[in-house]
Amino acid sequence: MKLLYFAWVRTKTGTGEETVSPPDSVCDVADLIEWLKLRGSGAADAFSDPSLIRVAVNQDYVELDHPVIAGDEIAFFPPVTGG
Amino acid sequence: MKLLYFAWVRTKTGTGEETVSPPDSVCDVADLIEWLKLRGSGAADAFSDPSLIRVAVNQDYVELDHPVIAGDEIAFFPPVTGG
Amino acid sequence: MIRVQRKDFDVGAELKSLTNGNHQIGGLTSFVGLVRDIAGGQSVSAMTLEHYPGMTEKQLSAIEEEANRRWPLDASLIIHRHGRLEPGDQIVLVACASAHREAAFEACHFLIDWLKTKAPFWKLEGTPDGDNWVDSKSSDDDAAARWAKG
Amino acid sequence: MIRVQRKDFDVGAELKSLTNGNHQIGGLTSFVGLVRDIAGGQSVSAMTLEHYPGMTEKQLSAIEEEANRRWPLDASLIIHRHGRLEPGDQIVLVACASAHREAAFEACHFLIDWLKTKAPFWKLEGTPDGDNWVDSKSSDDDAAARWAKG
Repeated sequence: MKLLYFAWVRTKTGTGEETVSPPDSVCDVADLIEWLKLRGSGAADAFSDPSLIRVAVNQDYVELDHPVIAGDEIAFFPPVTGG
Repeated sequence: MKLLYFAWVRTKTGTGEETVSPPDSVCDVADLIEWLKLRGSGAADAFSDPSLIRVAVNQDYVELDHPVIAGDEIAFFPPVTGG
Repeated sequence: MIRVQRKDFDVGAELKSLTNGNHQIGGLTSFVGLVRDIAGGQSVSAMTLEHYPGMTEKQLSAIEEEANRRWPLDASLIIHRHGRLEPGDQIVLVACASAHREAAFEACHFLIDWLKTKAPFWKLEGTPDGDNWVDSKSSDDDAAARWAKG
Repeated sequence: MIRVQRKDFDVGAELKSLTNGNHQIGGLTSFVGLVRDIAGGQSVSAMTLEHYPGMTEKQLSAIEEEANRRWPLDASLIIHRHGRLEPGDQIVLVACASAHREAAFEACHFLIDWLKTKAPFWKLEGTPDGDNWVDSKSSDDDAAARWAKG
């Protein structure tokens, strides 16, 4: 699956985009975040307070219990501040 | 005093502007309207339903009990429809 | 600023000069009123706007001052045309600029609602059945009443 | 119509092309968002707008469709810029045209309120203390919540 990071989530993870293949035990967004936090200090920092993170799967907003599957485009970012 | 008429009040009275000198018994706008109605059929038609008429004295909206004196500019017109 | 004029106006140029150089402005809301080719089910070929010179300017200035008392505006503008107009022609431009968008939106909405019930303009519509003076709308009174202070 | 672009836009030309030739339109409401030179008491020298290409267009289209479902609009437009901007620069243009002014006002207000909480843009402000990511505002959430359907 393809992961995208924006704004300060991007600066904390240190990358804007990566492709990952998590184990089968990663079923939803919450699982994915926990798995990412174990992979490195940048992600652990970025996701330290999940309430600050918004998630989109395939460019639609989702909640933490949304399922994730191979081939998904999953984006993590702070609350938006456009307009 | 100077009288101004606009929109269909103007077309019914047949004039846009006139100068009048009503008797001393004409003290307020209501008196003035009654006096005007006696002067001619155009005014009688224009003022036949006073609820349809708006009045400004010296370019400010007023009610029918507003006093009128010599030198005033008094305008009669339908409810406005600008914008 | 208020202007009452016969000639057309350039919305882009007016808005640009309203905000130009003022970097405290975060939001600019504007409204343009246009002549429709249909009204009350009847086709309209032209519209003639009559007004009360002198009182118009006085009322528009009073409306604009009231908006500036109620909201923290950096700039405001009312341009209202009079004379003969055709469908598609611009009638009125109202614009308000402020640091924040809520003030700009509310003040602009207030200005057009109040203008509709306070500014001494009257519309004569040309239709296939002849010329008709447009009646005032109770919906306009209701819209203006929302802004009355309790 | 929605557009996401780096380059500036000409408000006058955009509004003109939105209403041009449609004589059913009686009112056109627009909002322009501009970069302020001060935010939260700090001076701002520049603002960089990051966005999520693809999702931005998808969300803006969804917001515009929702406005057209809720109000009888003849035309609507959202233009949002990204990239580096300076104080006084235009960020966003939202415009709605309708037969009547209430629909144009409400739809335009709805669009900017929803855009602020739904469109994936993030602002990086350049200040004397360095670059700061702008925090979302609870007032924006409150503004968007007004339009939630009960």
